[in-house]
Amino acid sequence: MHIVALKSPDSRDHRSVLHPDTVGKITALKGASISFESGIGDGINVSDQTFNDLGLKAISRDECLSQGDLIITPTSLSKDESSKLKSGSTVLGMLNPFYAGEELKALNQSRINAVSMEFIPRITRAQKMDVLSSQANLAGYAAVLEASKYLSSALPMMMTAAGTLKPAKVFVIGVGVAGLQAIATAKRLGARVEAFDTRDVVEEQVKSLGAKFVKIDLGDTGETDQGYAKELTPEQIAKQKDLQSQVCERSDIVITTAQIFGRPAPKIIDESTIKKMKPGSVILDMAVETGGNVEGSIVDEVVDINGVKVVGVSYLASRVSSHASFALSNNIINWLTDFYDEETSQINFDFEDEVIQSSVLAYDGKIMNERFA
Amino acid sequence: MHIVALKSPDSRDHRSVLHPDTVGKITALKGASISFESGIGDGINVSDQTFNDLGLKAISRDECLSQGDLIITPTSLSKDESSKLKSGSTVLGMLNPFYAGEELKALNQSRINAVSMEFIPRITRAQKMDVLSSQANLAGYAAVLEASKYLSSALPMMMTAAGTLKPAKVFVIGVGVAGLQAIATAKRLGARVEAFDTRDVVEEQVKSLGAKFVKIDLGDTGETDQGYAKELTPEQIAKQKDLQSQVCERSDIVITTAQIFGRPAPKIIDESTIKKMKPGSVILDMAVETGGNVEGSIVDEVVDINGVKVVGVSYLASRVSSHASFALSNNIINWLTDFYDEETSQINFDFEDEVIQSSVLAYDGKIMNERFA
Amino acid sequence: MEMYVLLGFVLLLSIFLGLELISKVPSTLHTPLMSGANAISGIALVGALMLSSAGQMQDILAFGAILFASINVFGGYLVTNRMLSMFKKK
Amino acid sequence: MEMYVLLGFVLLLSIFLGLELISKVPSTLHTPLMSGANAISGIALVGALMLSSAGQMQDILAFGAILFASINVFGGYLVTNRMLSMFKKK
Amino acid sequence: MENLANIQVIQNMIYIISSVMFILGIKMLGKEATAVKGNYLSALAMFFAVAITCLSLEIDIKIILAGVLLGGLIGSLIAIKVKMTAIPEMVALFNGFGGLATFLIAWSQFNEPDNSIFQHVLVMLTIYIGGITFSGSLIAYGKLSEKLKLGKGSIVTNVFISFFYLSMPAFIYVVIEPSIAGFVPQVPSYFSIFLVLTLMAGIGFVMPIGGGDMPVVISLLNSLSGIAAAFAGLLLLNNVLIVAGSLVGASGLILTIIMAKAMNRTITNILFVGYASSGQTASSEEQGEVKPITSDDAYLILENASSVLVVPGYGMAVAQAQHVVREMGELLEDNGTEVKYGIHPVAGRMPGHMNVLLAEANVSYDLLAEPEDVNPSMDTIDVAIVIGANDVVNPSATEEEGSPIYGMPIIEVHNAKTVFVLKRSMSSGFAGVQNPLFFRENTRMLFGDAKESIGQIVAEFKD
Amino acid sequence: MENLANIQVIQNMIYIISSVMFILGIKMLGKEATAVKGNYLSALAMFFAVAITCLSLEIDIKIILAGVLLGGLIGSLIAIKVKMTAIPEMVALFNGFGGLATFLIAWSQFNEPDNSIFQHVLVMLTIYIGGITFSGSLIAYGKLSEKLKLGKGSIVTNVFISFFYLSMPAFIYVVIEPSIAGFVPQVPSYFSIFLVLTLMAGIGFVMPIGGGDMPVVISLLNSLSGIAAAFAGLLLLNNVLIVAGSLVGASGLILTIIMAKAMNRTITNILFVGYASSGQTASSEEQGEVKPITSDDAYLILENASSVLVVPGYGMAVAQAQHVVREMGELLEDNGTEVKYGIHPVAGRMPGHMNVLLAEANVSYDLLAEPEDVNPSMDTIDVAIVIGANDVVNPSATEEEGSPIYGMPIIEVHNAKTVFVLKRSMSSGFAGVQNPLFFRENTRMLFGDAKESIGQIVAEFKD
Ligand SMILES: NC(=O)c1ccc[n+]([C@@H]2O[C@H](COP(=O)([O-])OP(=O)(O)OC[C@H]3O[C@@H](n4cnc5c(N)ncnc54)[C@H](OP(=O)(O)O)[C@@H]3O)[C@@H](O)[C@H]2O)c1
Ligand SMILES: NC(=O)c1ccc[n+]([C@@H]2O[C@H](COP(=O)([O-])OP(=O)(O)OC[C@H]3O[C@@H](n4cnc5c(N)ncnc54)[C@H](OP(=O)(O)O)[C@@H]3O)[C@@H](O)[C@H]2O)c1
Ligand SMILES: NC(=O)c1ccc[n+]([C@@H]2O[C@H](COP(=O)([O-])OP(=O)(O)OC[C@H]3O[C@@H](n4cnc5c(N)ncnc54)[C@H](O)[C@@H]3O)[C@@H](O)[C@H]2O)c1
Ligand SMILES: NC(=O)c1ccc[n+]([C@@H]2O[C@H](COP(=O)([O-])OP(=O)(O)OC[C@H]3O[C@@H](n4cnc5c(N)ncnc54)[C@H](O)[C@@H]3O)[C@@H](O)[C@H]2O)c1
Repeated sequence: MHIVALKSPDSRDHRSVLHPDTVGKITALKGASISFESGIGDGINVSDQTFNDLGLKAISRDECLSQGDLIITPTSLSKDESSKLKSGSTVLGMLNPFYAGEELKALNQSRINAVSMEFIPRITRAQKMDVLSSQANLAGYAAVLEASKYLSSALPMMMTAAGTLKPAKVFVIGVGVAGLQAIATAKRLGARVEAFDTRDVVEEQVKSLGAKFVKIDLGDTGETDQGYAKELTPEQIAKQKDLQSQVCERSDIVITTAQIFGRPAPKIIDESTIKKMKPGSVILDMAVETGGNVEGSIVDEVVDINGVKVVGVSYLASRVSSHASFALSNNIINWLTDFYDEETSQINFDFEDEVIQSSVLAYDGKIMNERFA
Repeated sequence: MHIVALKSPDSRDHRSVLHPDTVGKITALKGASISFESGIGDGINVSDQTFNDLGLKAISRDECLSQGDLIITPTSLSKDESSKLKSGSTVLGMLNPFYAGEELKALNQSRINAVSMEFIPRITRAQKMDVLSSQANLAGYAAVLEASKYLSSALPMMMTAAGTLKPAKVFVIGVGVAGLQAIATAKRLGARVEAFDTRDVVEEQVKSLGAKFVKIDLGDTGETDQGYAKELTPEQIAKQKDLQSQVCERSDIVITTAQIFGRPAPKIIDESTIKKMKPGSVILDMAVETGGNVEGSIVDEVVDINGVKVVGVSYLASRVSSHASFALSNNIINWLTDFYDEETSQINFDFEDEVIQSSVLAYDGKIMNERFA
Repeated sequence: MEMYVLLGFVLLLSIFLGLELISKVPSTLHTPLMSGANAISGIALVGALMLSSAGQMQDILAFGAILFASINVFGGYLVTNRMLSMFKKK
Repeated sequence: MEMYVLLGFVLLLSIFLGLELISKVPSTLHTPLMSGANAISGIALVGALMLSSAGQMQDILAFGAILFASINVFGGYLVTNRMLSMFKKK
Repeated sequence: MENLANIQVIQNMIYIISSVMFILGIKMLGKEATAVKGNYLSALAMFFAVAITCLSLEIDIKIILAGVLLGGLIGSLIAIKVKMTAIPEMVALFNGFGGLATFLIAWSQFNEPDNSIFQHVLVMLTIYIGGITFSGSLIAYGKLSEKLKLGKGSIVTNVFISFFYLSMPAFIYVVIEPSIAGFVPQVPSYFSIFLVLTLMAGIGFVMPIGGGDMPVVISLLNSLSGIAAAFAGLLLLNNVLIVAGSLVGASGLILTIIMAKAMNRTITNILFVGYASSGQTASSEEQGEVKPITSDDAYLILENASSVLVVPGYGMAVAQAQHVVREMGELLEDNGTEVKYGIHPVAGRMPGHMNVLLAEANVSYDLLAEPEDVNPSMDTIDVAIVIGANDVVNPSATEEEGSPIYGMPIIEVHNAKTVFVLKRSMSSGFAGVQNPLFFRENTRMLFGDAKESIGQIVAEFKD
Repeated sequence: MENLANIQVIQNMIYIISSVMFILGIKMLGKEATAVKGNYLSALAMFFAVAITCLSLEIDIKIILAGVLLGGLIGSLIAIKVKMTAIPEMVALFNGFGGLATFLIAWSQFNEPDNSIFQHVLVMLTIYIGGITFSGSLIAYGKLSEKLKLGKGSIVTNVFISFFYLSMPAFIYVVIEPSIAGFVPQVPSYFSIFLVLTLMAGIGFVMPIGGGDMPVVISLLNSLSGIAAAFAGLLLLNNVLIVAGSLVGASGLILTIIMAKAMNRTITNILFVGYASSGQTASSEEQGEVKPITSDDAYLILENASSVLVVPGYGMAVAQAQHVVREMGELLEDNGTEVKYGIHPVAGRMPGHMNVLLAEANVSYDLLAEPEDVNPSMDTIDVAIVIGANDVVNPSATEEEGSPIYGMPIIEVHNAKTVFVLKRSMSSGFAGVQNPLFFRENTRMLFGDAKESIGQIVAEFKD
């Protein structure tokens, strides 16, 4: 089987699906040869030469598309590119089907199998393949550093001869994987951290990081059996907004991470809240790519609303591209090694398996997930 | 006495010598009226209006110059501006006389008293006025955040389902005020931190922050009685460079802070060392404004040398301009309140006092510090 | 004499025991413990009861000894108890 | 009888004392302490020496008692000492 | 006769049982959870011992009944009526009565015919100890209830002190004289003098001691009354008296030592300094003396403090003691103590040095206070713990114009009631100047690495 | 006569002095710093007691000299020659000889004319206890030196066990019979039978107990030999025997309890389980039983561990126990134990959760290990401490195909010699599945909040 790894065509995404520290696990697979798109390591300071030395071959993107039996990609492929693929080959990567539904259909029509790493089920066994977690984690870290860049004061408290510098107050809304890491990072830097989430179980987790949980009683909320948040009713959102705005008012940095899998992110902070905030304070909207939690947030822009900086950054995890690539490639390789059959040199599409069931969206000309049919 | 506060003419410096939280202490001085250059708070998100509300008056820069009895300024004044000042008035601020010697002479020729906050003696009593410390401290913090911006991985260690992310190794060279805060900040973020300084006493201080001190035996080094480092002999520098380069090689971030008061910064890292470092690693040269510790570092540029990013940033403390301004204004006000005589509404130039002796460079037409005579 | 030796021995052993018993007492219990020990030292009452009665003088001494020892015993135990009950309320 | 009562009393007090003495001992000392206590239990030697000699049977018994008690005493103390000296070296 | 012997055996058995109950009772009194039961147990033991004694009485039952009933009534009334605040003096009073009882018992024994020399010595010892306990306790009572105002230095006090000193050779004389003479004199002329002298001596013993030290003295007197009872037991050949008495004597002694330690004094210091300075003009020894303290003692004081201010400095950083410091803070708070951290702006070696460390150790920001916040109310602080700080708590910064650090605002821990300074030696800090704080009356130096010292205190707390 | 009485008084005085020395000696033996001196002191006490006894001997001096010299020689030789590894069995042997000595003393006393019933009872008691000590110790010696291989279950063992059970009614009979009969029979027919039975009983007592439990048994036998000596003292009206014997008896008992605890057993468990399963087929009770442990006991085990693996999980985060965990780690290291932290990739609730906390608590990165690093050498780990982790140490992830967590690599703590699991209840973790680890043979559950549990262990360490 010939495995090819593609580079992200988006120049803002510096991540690579290959990392020198992890490729050893693929090259060790019996019967597999590997090539990669030249320049794949540019964003993580790894030259083609380095990968060559590890036994991989640099080829052009087009060569990749036409030669690969398994195509590993950090993004979805355009319809145009789909047509260049070998029929019966498999595309594995972050296919983002909610936003690239047409592209998925195109793949399927060309009888190409599509595996979306976003659809790894959240079961214990599959955690090692969970790209959403691994990237959200690093995004949470990057979010705090990014936000503090725009804040005109330091996060920790310092009692000095030149007066006492007050610690920054950081408010994290939405405590999933990214939110937790954001809390941890802000705490580390010495900020006072508060956090809120609609799921009650999260309270204990917030406290387990030494931060404060803001209690807002929204009545019945809850999570799906996969651990994702349910969508809130409009009244609940209104109530939440109201009480949250009080916390925002006293905060220097607000980081919003609220996302609902497969849907646009909920709008949590509206302009009236922003207007109440102190000039100079910073809102970082981690959900900006899926519609944004904050009114007025724009991808890759810093919007100034009444002196408050609303920051929207795409590909946050890519700010720590090296670690992100390491994790990403590990996730992908973990999927691959679990389902690669060394005897046949083929991927073993065993639809009894829960991971295959969830992550394989298109197989042998059939869309396997009814949401994209 | 009419006190006027000037804005920095350098657009890269966002700091202000006034801060809303501190002006109360000047307005409380009997017999003093205060004006400020319009727009002084732009860099710290404070409007003229805010200062107006606190009882201060916004005027133009020229008005400031011609009306002030005491001119508080974050930088030296050009010769041109000196001529606009009232004779017998006092200029108080960061006059940077080593680099603005001519400007100092011009002030003196106009019989203007010049107080340089850089020359506050390092005695216990005067710590509250020590701008070098207060700014270096914040610069040390900012340096770590700045450097981590250019590093493509996260600082802390994370053992995750997607593999173990290794902690970054940070090496701080020169452990003065800035170096210590840099160590503390990097430690906080979870990096492995090593540090080196020519002064031996520093070893204990490094350990007191939980970091590792790199022992390099240079023979006789030492510090002046003011706590500044002595200049090293060429052989010592060579030896240091050699051993340091080994530590640099294994480091992801190197932060250099070595400065010698009143002289160009020592060159500590040369290109051969940089070439040994891993591509993707980052060197932040905190001494870049006084000549730089790193060969090839350029102010406000990121120079790529063999994949290593050499970062030179001016006005690092200004990255946290709000806190920096708070500290700076406190320092200045502490000087002022110590020497302001409420009966005469004048500054009491008591040359018996050690602080006045050191910090007043020009008085009544005489240069008081022989280095600038 | 043999008797005295043995009794002296009992005395010695009791002292050792006393020393061992009170080696780690929380400071809040110092006063109650002192008071409780004080009540026990009213054991002199037993001694007083054993006195022999030979003449008025001896009777008076015995009466005095019994009287004062009784005060010690009753007062001591009751005060200790009051003190301890205070603790419980806290 | 009086005598037995007093001696019984001494026994009781000693037991209390023994209990109090060994309440907090670091575990490294368990074995030496056991061995040291074992040597002390060789005090039976004193008892053996007090036996009366009336006939061969009694003499044999006394000899046996003295012999074995002596082994216990000498062996016990020496072994304990060896054990403790090991600690010091560490 | 057979019958009597049997009764004696039974009595002795019961005595043994009640002795054991006393032992257990005292043990239980030493633990908070069992203290109340311990007191009951010991009362029960007392009841058994007294009851069984009544099986073989020689004295008129009327006298006994009168004595017990009257004494019981008085004792109970006092115990029930007394205000809780007056308890210490009540304990002193009761204790005095116990001493008086043994005093009287011994007197009565003195009157018995055919005393052996050994018995004579015992009688005299019992009288001496019992008498001192009695009159000493009365004085302690008087001092505590503030009925007696005489302190050291007054003429009356000095007279009584002389009696105390006189009583010692007198005691030796009454003990030795008959031994030399080889016979025991019956009511000799000097006996009544000795009785009086003993009582005077007790007064002289306690009189010069200050009111603050009274609890320790009472504990000592309590121990003495136990010893007197034990001697009376030897005299009367009664084992429960011996056991109960010597238990009280020994545990009282230990308690005295513990209490003296908790007040940062030694017993001899309390007793002896009382005497020493009574003749002189007192209070002239203030400067130049360093008073070290052990972590045990520091713990005892902290345990009783209701407000504590922790002042960390560079030494805390060097020792990396931040984690134990936080732990100690938490334990103090659990103990009901109010804890604050006084952070000096230049403590440590970099701006915010203490903040970095305390944040690492998870000390809440809300507990941190600046000098301006803590200085005004410093005199309400029971204990200020200075952890490896030096310059920032140096009073010469505010007091000595010539000092190189003059003019720097400091954390004025010297105004707190007690100051602990934790450092390794007497060496100076960054500024290189000597610190007069270390020599203050209210300062105790806890020498050693700060992490270890606090670690020890923490360990004590956890016991 | 007068002279003899005087000697007796002096003897008694010396006995008292040596008793006190024994007391102090034992106390000193209990502290590392004074242990050696304590042993000398107790030896000196022994010398005094023996020497003063020699002032009034009845037995032929030759017999005495022969006995003491021979015994001393044998004892010293054994003590000096023995390999240090063989010390436990030597202690057992010496102890057995001590028991034999009292056994013989009592036998000799039995032969004396005019025993009272009370004395008879004492004699029988001493024989019984001394005899069991003797033969029991011999068996213990045999087992420890591996000269004796018979274990529980064998026929021989069962025979001896029957003797043990038989000996009890026999003992009651020999004690009660003369009391009922009202007179003490001289060398009755059954006496020799009783002697033999006693020795058999001792064998039956120790035989079924496993070699691992031997140290506890020896300590118990040691305590018994002390008690036997004390009874002998009562018999001979000798107070130093009584004091020394009962000191050994009592302290031995306490020591036995402590040692049993350290092995995580109760004494009855050691003795009784030995018996109970000796009849059955043994080893069938393995699943479904949870064995809780207290922090005291956990401490004792940790103190003796030479390698410890700490496995933190979400519960450590919830309890915010990271600081105490690090402290415990440091204390263990100070104690010479090798400490590592096994960090599972998904421990906690976010990637790197444990790293954040342990870094905060200043645990060095070098101590952290991944499952791949620790699993291969897990069987060399003495104690694995699982702190609020659950799913990540659940063996069904590797063993039970059906389990929802099947397939996840875990930290295989169940392969360590002992596992402590610190959690508050038996409830399951994030994945909601039951954890068979909790029921393993080598697992002990330390219930309670992790911070508190570890805090207690830390406090024990600091004592
Ligand atoms: N904060 C800043 O920005 C800054 C910067 C530069 C200088 N300074 C100066 O540094 C000083 C700070 O004052 P400070 O009170 O924090 O410190 P300090 O005056 O330097 O005193 C520290 C004390 O800690 C003790 N110590 C050191 N290691 C210890 C250990 N392991 N355990 C216990 N004690 C230990 C030392 O006494 P032993 O040796 O007897 O143990 C020493 O006296 C001021 O003079 C300030 O001006 C401050
Ligand atoms: N790391 C990640 O990124 C991530 C993200 C999401 C989910 N997960 C999942 O989380 C789980 C992590 O495993 P884990 O072993 O760390 O945790 P776990 O399986 O959730 O078990 C935690 C245990 O800690 C105990 N506990 C809670 N509070 C405690 C306290 N105060 N003191 C003592 N014990 C306490 C609980 O038992 P008691 O209630 O009886 O005390 C519980 O059984 C895995 O199933 C993983 O898949 C991980
Ligand atoms: N099975 C596994 O082992 C596994 C793996 C990864 C994550 N998880 C769990 O899944 C959960 C979701 O993680 P995620 O990072 O993917 O979440 P996410 O990115 O889907 O959402 C981020 C957070 O935002 C919250 N949120 C949604 N709407 C909100 C609103 N209106 N206001 C405030 N908060 C709102 C959600 O509750 C969630 O906590 C977490 O509890 C995580 O621990 C489990
Ligand atoms: N009196 C006071 O209270 C007071 C106030 C502020 C600072 N200080 C002390 O003064 C000292 C200097 O502080 P600073 O921040 O102003 O220093 P700085 O900015 O002058 O220099 C920074 C550091 O670089 C080091 N350095 C110089 N040449 C070097 C070389 N070739 N290689 C490696 N390191 C080199 C110096 O030793 C110094 O530690 C510190 O110890 C500080 O604590 C004292």
